[in-house]
This record gives sequence, C-alpha cells and structure tokens, in this order.
Amino acid sequence: MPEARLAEHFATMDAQRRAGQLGMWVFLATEVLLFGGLFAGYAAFRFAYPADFLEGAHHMKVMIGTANTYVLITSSLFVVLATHSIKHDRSWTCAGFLLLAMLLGFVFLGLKFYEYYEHAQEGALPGVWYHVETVPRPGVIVFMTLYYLMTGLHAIHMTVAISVLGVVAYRAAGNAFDREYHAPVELGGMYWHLVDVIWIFLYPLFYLIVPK
Amino acid sequence: MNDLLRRLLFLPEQGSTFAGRVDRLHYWIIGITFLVAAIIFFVGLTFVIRYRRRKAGEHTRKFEVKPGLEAIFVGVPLATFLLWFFIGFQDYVWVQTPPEDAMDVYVTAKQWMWKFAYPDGPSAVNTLRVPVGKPVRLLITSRDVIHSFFVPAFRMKQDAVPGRYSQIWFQAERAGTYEVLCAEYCGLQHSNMRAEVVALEPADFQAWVQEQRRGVATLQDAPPSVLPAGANLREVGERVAAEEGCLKCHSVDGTPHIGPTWLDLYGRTEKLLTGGTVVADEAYLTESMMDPQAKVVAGFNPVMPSYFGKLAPAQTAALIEFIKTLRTERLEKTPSQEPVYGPLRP
Amino acid sequence: MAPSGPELAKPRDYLREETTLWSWLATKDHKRIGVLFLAAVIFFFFLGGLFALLLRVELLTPQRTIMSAGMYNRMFTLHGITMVWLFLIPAIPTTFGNFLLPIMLGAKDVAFPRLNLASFWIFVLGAAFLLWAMFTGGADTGWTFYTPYSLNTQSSVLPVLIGIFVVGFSSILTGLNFIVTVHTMRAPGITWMKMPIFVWTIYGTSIIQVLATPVLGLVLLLVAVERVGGLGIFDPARGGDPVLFQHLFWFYSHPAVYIMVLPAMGVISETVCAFSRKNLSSYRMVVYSTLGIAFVGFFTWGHHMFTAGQSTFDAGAFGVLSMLVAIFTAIKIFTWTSTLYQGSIVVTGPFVYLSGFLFFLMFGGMTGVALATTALDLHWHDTYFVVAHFHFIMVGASIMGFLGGLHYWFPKMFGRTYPEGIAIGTAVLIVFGFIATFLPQFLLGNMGMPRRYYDYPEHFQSLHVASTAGASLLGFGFLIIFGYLAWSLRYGPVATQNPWDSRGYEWMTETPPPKHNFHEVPDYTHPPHDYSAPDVPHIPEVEHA
Amino acid sequence: MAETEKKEHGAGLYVGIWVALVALTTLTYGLGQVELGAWQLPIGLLIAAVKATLVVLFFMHLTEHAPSNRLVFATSIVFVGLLIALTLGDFGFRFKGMRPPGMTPLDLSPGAPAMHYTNPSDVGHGIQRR
Repeated sequence: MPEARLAEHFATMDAQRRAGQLGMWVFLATEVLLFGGLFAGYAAFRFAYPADFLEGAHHMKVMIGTANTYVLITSSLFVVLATHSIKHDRSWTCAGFLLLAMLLGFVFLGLKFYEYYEHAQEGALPGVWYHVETVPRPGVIVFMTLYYLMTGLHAIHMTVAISVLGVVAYRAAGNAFDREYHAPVELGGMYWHLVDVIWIFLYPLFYLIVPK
Repeated sequence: MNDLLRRLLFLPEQGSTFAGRVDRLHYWIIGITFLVAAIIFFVGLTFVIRYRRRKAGEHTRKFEVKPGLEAIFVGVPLATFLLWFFIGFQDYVWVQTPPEDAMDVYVTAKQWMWKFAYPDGPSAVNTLRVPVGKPVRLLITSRDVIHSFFVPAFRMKQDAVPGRYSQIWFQAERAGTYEVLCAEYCGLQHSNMRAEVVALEPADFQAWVQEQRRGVATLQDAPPSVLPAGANLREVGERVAAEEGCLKCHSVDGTPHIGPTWLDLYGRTEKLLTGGTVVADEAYLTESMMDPQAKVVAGFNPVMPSYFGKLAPAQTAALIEFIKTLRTERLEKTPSQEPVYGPLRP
Repeated sequence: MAPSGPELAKPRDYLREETTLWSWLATKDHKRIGVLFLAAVIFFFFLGGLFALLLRVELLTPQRTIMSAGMYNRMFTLHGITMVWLFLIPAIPTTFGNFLLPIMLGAKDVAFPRLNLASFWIFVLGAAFLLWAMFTGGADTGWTFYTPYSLNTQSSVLPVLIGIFVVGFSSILTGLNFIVTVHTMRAPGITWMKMPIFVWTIYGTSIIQVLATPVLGLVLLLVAVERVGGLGIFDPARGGDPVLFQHLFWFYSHPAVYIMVLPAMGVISETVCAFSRKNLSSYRMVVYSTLGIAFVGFFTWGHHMFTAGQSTFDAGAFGVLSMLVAIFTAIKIFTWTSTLYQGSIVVTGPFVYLSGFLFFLMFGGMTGVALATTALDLHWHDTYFVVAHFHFIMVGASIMGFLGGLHYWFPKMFGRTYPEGIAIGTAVLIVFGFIATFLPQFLLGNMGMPRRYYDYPEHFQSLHVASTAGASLLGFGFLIIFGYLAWSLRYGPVATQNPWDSRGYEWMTETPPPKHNFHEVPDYTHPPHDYSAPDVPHIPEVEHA
Repeated sequence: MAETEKKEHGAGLYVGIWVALVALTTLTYGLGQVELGAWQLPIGLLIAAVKATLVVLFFMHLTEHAPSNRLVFATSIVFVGLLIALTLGDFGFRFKGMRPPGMTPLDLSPGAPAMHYTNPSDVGHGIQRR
C-alpha cells in the first residue's frame, strides 16, 4: 500500500475511505440545505401568486430544458462508469468517461446560456430588469427572479463540478488512482450526481407547470 | 393583589381588556419561575453544603435516576409548559380575531410617523382617538420598512409590514392617553417614532368625529386631512406633507432623495434644469406644487405630479409654513452617509 | 500518576514540539488550531464587550450621552454581529472542541486536519471583512438584517454580508470535521454511549452548524444580490415578501442559539462530574436531550415572528415546538442538580461558573417559556425583556460555560495553573455583575421599553442606570480574569498531570498532551464521568526511548 | 470493514438505471404537455423524486455505503421538508390582507398615476374578516 496515501492519523486505508465518504455526504447535505432555502422560497411564492406563476412559466423554453435534462442524466451515467472503471484499475477508461461527462457539462452550460440569451432578447429578465410588459404582474417578476436565482446557482455549481472532474480526469490519466485508492474519483462523482439531482427537481418546477 | 403584583413587576397600567387577561398569566408564570428557581437554588446549595468534599480522592456511589422518576421530571414540566401555552395561545387567538362589531382604523407607518385613518374620515397623524368600551380593529401596514405598533398599556404589539395588512384589535377600558412606541427597528429616528392613543368617552369621540367631518366639508374638495380649529400651521403642514405623500420624495432632514430636500429650502437659490436660478420663496414653492414641471431643480428628474386641485389653499399655506420652519439649527445634523429611503432603482 | 517531575526527561508536549511562528500559523495539529481560535475569539469577545459598554454608557441618559443616533445604530449592530458570529458561535466548539474532541475520542487528530486549518484562516478572512466593514462606516441594520430596511439603507451592509458569509464557511467546515471525527475516529472501546457528554454536545452542535449555516449563507446572498443587482425576493415593492426573509433567517438564527449554548452544556456536564466526583445522574437523558435540542431546536424559529403577521396556525405550531425544546433543557438542569446528590463537592473557580450557569440557564429558559406562550410575547416581543432573556442564555449560560471550561481546561491546554482564590473571587464578582446588568432589563421590558432605542422616555432612566452600573462591574470582572490568566501562562505554577483528579478521558494523557495526543492509547474500559470504581485507572506509563 | 464495499454493482446495472431515467424524463415531459390542472406540479415532482432516488441510491452508491451516510442524507432531506412545510404553514394560512397601494411595480413605474392614499375606505375594500 502506498504510504503517502494514508494520512498518519488514520489507522487503516478503509477508515480513511469511510471518513472521506461520510465527509462528502455531510458536505452534500449542506448543499441540499442551501438549495432547500430556495425551494422553500419557490413554495411560498407559488402559494402567494398561483396564477402569476403559470403566466411566468410561458417564458420557459421547454425544449432546451428537456434537452438539458437528457444531457445531465447521460453525463451522470458516464461519471458512474468512470468510477466503475477505476475500481477495476482501468485508469484510461476512467479518464475517458470523465472527459465525456465534462463535455456534456459544457453542452449543458452552453444550452443554458443560450436560453438566458433568448430570455434577454424577450426582456424576460429578473427583478428590476424585467421588461416584457410595461406593467408586469409582481408574481411574474418573482417567478423569473426565482428562475434565475435557482438555475444560476445551479449553473455555478455545474461550473465547479466541471472543474473538479477536470482535475480528477487529469490525475486519473496520470495513473494516480487504482483499485485501492480512488477517493477523488468517487467523491468528485458524488458531487456531480448531486448537481444532477438538483436539476432533476428544477426541471418540473420551472418547465412543466403549464402545458404549452 | 393585581395592582400589587403589577407594580412589583413594573408593568404599566392596564388600559385594555386584553391587558388584564394577559397579566394574570404573567403573574402565574413569573411566580412559578421564581419558585422553581428558588427550589433549584436551595436544593443545589443544600447539596453543596451537605456533600462537601471531606478528603481528596473520595469515591462516590454510582447513582442513576430510575426511569419512573425521570418520567415525572419530564412529565410535570411538560404538562405545565403546555398548559401555559394553551392558556396563552387562547389569549393570542382572541386578540388576533376581532369581534364582528369592531370599528376599523387603518394604521399606516412610515419613517418615522404613524398615520391613523377612519374609513369615512377623518384621519390623523400620531394621535389615534378611540372610543372607550368599543372594540377597535387596527389594520396595520407600512409604506417603507417594517415598523411595529406597540402600546405597552394595552400589552399589544403588531408589526407593520410593507406590502400587506396585519390586524389586531383592542378595547380601551377607560379614558386616558396611552403611549405608542415603534418596536421594530426602522432606522435613524426609530426611537422617536412615537405616537399616542387617546381613549375618549363615546360621546366625546362622536363629537370629535363630527367636528372633524365638518372641517372636511368646509375645505372644498379636500382629502380628509383637515385643519383643526386653533392648530398651528406648522403642525398642519407636517401632517399634510405626510398624508399627501410629499415625504415619499422629499426629505426633511437633508438626506438626498427623489426630490430636493426641504431642509433649508426656503430662501435657498436653486439651479434649474433648464439653466438659470430661482430663489425658493413662497411663490416658487406654490408654483412647484401646482405646476411642478415648470421649473425643475437641476439634478432631479421631472417626476413630481401636479397637486393642482388636490390641495386646498389652506393646506398649501400650511405646507409652506412647515417648509419655512425646517432650518438646520432645528434638527440634529447627521453625517452625510445617513440612509436614503425609497425604491432601490427609481 | 504520571511522573512528570523534572528528574525524568520530559517528552516534548505540543507547545514545545516546534516553536517557530510558522509552526503555529501553518499547523495541522488540532490542539494548536484550538489555541489559535482561542486567541481569536477572546480578542473578538473584548471587541464586542467594548461595544456593549459604549452602548450602556450611551443609554445612561434619555437623550444623547456620547454618540449620535446613527453611531448608536451602527454600534448595536456591530455588537450583535461580533458577539454572535465572531465570539459565541465559534467560542467553545472551535477552541475546547478542537482541542479536546480528538483526545476524548482517543484519536490522533480530527478527520481532516487540513480542512481544520483552512477553517481557521477562513474565519480570519471573514473577520477581516467584518473589521473592514466597521472602518468603512459599519452597517446600521441590526444583526438581524431585516428586509426591506437592509435593502434600502445606505450604510455599508455589503462587506458585513460578505464577512458573515465567509465566517459561515468556517463554521460549516468545523462542524463537518467534527461529525466525521466522531463517526469514524473513535478509539476501540469508546462506543456511542460511552462518549463523554462534551463530545455529544459538540456532535449535536456540529449537526446544527452543518444543516443551518447554508441557509444563512443563502439568505445573506439573496440580500446581497437584491441590494446590488435588484433581483431578489424580499422587497415588497417588487412582489417579494419581507416575512419570507425572517423565515429563512431564523431557520439559521434560532438553531444558532443552540450552537452557542449546547457546547456550554457539555462543559458544564464535564465540570459538574469532576467537582462533585459523581457520575451524571442520567447519562442517557442528557444524551437524548442533546439530540432532541439539535433536532427540535430547528423547528421553533417562528417564535421570533409572533408579532410579524405570521399565520395563527404557524404561531401555534411553533409555540408547541418551543415548549418541547424547553423540556430538553429542563431535563438537563434537573440532571445536573441531582448529580450533586451524594457527591463529594469542592468549590472551585469552574464550580462557581457552573452554579452561575445553572441559575442563569434556568431563569433564561423559564422566561423563554413565558415568551413562547404567544400572548405574553405580544407585550414582550422586541422589548428589553427579550434582550434580558437572550442575554441570560448567551452571557449567563454560554459565557459562564466558556469561562468555566477555560478555567477547567487551562492546565490541560497550557500546563500551568492559576491562583485559585482570585479565580473564585472574580467568578463571584461576574455572577453579581451579570445579575445587576440584566435583571433591571427584565423590568424595563415589562415597562415597555423597546430594544434598539437611542432616545427613550424619561421614566425608563433609573433602571437603565442600574443596568449600566452592573455592566461596568461585569466588564471589570472580565478584565481581571484575562489579566490573571495571561499572567499564569508564564508565571503560574506548573500543573500536575491531573490537577482536578478528574476521571474524564482527556485527563488520561499527559498535561499538556504530546503532538499526537498519546504515546500509547489509553484503556477506555471505564465509562466517562464514573467515580465509583475503587481503583483509579492508571495513565499508561510513558515509555521513553 | 471491507463488508461495507462488498456488494458492488456491475456496469450493466448502471446502464439499466440510465435507461429508466431517460424513460422517466420522457414520461414527465409528455405529462407536462397534457392539461392536468392542479396535479401538474405534484406529478412532476413525484417523478422527479423517483429519478432522484435512483441517482442517489445507485449512481451515488448509497446502497453500498455505511448506514451513517444514509442517515446524513436522509436527515438533510427531512430538514428541507420541514423548512418548506413550516414556511407554507405561514403562507397558506395567513390573514388575507390586501396589498396596500404604492407597493406594486404598477405604482412605481413612471407614468403611473400619482400615488394617493386619501380615502381609506377604498383601501379597505375587499378585506375580509376571517
């Protein structure tokens, strides 16, 4: 067992792995709560402006949102396959899958920003910048603001997740991981999946509340 | 007994029907709190004395409380707390649920004054007149930030939240004047945002209302703010400024705002948007109310609506008198970075 | 038992392992990080205390005494922010928690030492932002940042928001570290139900930190983007709801109260056993009530909003839940008191703090119950009654716990003891100073004096003067404490291995501990806080090569 | 401690899960285009919850991890649930006060009629006693 991989305060490699996993789950719990606050805001305003929310949902580009959902789900498959490969000592396959996942991550961000661009063309911007109608209904503005806040925060997480996968893929290609030690692949993957899970909830909340 | 306890606890007089109700619960809770605290204290003290260490390194008997005893120590306080809660919550629901025959008063808070308006007029600033023995429902809102309408003598408080109404009701028990304080921090003058509730005998109240409404009639086309007989013009002007929304754009303490500040305005030489200058005298101030776009001060947007036909001549005069009194030496000068209120982005 | 005399070549302890400045600033040793945090929080305690004294002086007279209204508003905001985020929240977990948690668990370090160091430097960075905010004029919103006032005010709110946001990260990292440490680093023999109570309370605290702080971060972020970019959901002028802000804010800030007081409860549980040489009269109940507080404490936030126009339904729900939390605290008070029964009690400095803690927590808790009865809250909300209530919990309980812990573990941390007589005398002075400061504030609240008032009606003055007098006594007491503790750091008598003759797990290693805490992992067969067995467990003899 | 990693899934399972996720996405998209009224959002969220569960359990290996990890994640979900529930407990049962004038963008936009608050009876119109 490579000596440097085991920090001196841990007794065994397994103890270290378990600590890493638990630490990641606790970190993911904080992320869940972070988005939880916004979900609570969405729920509250949905109660306050039920009709305005349906009105606001007409601004959504359902096709882009749906495409992005497929993209993210597929990227998650690649990430889990990368973890699977490294558990069988296949470093290059692992790095390849991670690169594919990153690529899909970029596709997601590209589509997302194209969608933002389209919104901006229409004037469907958040807060004080909203100018689709001269006298908009307050609930519609709040809906758009929530949309930008939630998808924006998600996009920031997506960017971080892509960077994380980039570092992990680089190290995997350099043969840094193997069957024994692959915590960064596994933990980075978990982060990616969580970002995916959050999108899975954002999708119906914004794109599917009113039939086109 | 009630009075003795009330004085012992430094509580103000009981001005409303709610105050008596809630004080009874208060006495019980504080009494039991003191009792339990004293018991714990003396039990602890007894243990400390009785079981003081006699020699170093003594061993003690291992001792675990039995589940039955634990259940008692959990159950009794829980039952007590829940009992208090249900009594208290009943009172809370009671005071949040106005009776059907309650008289409505609209309360609007803004930095830093209270406005009280009766559905069919009149309205008043910083003085809420109510009849004794009749339930009054307050519908409270705010024009800017959160304030809180607090009457210690009524044991009653309700936040004024912008964007919505909240309600609470009370019934004054005897005639008198009661202090109103703002209890939610609202900025520089938070501690001076005070008003008073004047409880009048029903006949006196009716007389007051009649008098006020007559006053309305004498002012042609006037909103329900009126000039009470004998009031000084400055006070009337201050009230008109609040009611007509002048203070939404003009500050009276020198802070920059949507419109020019009124502090030291009278007699000041202003640069105009169109070039040239004007001295802000009575004529210019009147013109600016009636035809605001005629001469706009440089640095401000021409957004002020015309008050032509909306202000009675007496009100215009009162406003000008009010502006005249706004001199620097009257007000405490505050540093220039003091807050500005208004929409974040006009 | 440890032959710590100078005749034996004493092995180096963590203080003497390396002595360069860099070895401190870049240390990954949890003990040194604990000491760094201790220095930082004591600094901020004095800063916050200075603000408090200035505020009390201002309130001596109904009108202006020493500062303007704008200054006063900034001052109470900074007092609140400094005390809450820079002192009370990190006070015990990051100092004694960091220092003792691994030792009590028989571990060499926390699970993620690098993260632990990062936590300290992130804390320093956030605190620097807050200090910067103070120099750029400070915020005047109160530490609660209620919207829409915080959206409109022109004071420098933004650096304050950033500072707290950053400090929040530090809090999360510390909590995460402790949770993982407790789960994965326990030495063989220390089962869950054999962990010292202090570890349990730190564990409960960490859960709260990890789950609540992200929501605080979010809500501060939303205020910031609403101020800067005009896109937000709290401004009623744009359809937003200021009360939603209060929901999200108190979802953090109510549990934050338990972040402040739970660790103090842990300290008290340790000291009450040590100074009465007695097992806790119900270990189980203290553990369950700790977890109960950590869980139910989250769902009582609405009792800050009884007058905010919250629905009556929610007022009822939050009222009942608040009563449940009070029960958990009551259980603990009963347990500590009954622990004294048939003990072998010695009155020391920490014991005086313990007694003060018990009494203040009791009184603060009971007034909290009174506030949670909703009807009474209509009178007391946002008055000095509430101010006095939460100062009873935060100063009365948390700071008593902090000082008690500091005196109890001072020998463990620094290898020296302090003059016991002075410590007891100062502790008594502080208890009385505290009562003199905050008892009048209950009465002020009853009279109807609202909080955050610069000018006040004259009939409130006499009680304000009494409170200010008490505050100066309190401030004087704190100065004495840190004076003699600083003196003892250098000149105090060298501490023996177990000066209190305590049987807590942390005393089973050397004093002060060596770099990796143990030369040999001790034997954890006896439960913690157990003083009944006839033979005192031996510290393993240190083998010197 | 190796037993925590014992039951390791094969790559085939992951592809199977992916197929299920794609199918569910298609289903939820399809349902989103049908008029379901009040059920639109609950159904969407239900399907999302199923998808998220699949991702968390299999892609994030929660089935293979130690029980404490499951506890941590479940706790965070419970807390978000209670945060939302208790916030809705306020929004859903509030006193139905109407919005005062001057507080909507309609009043703030340039060109809107000047704000006046002269006749409180107009303002009070529509307020219902509970």
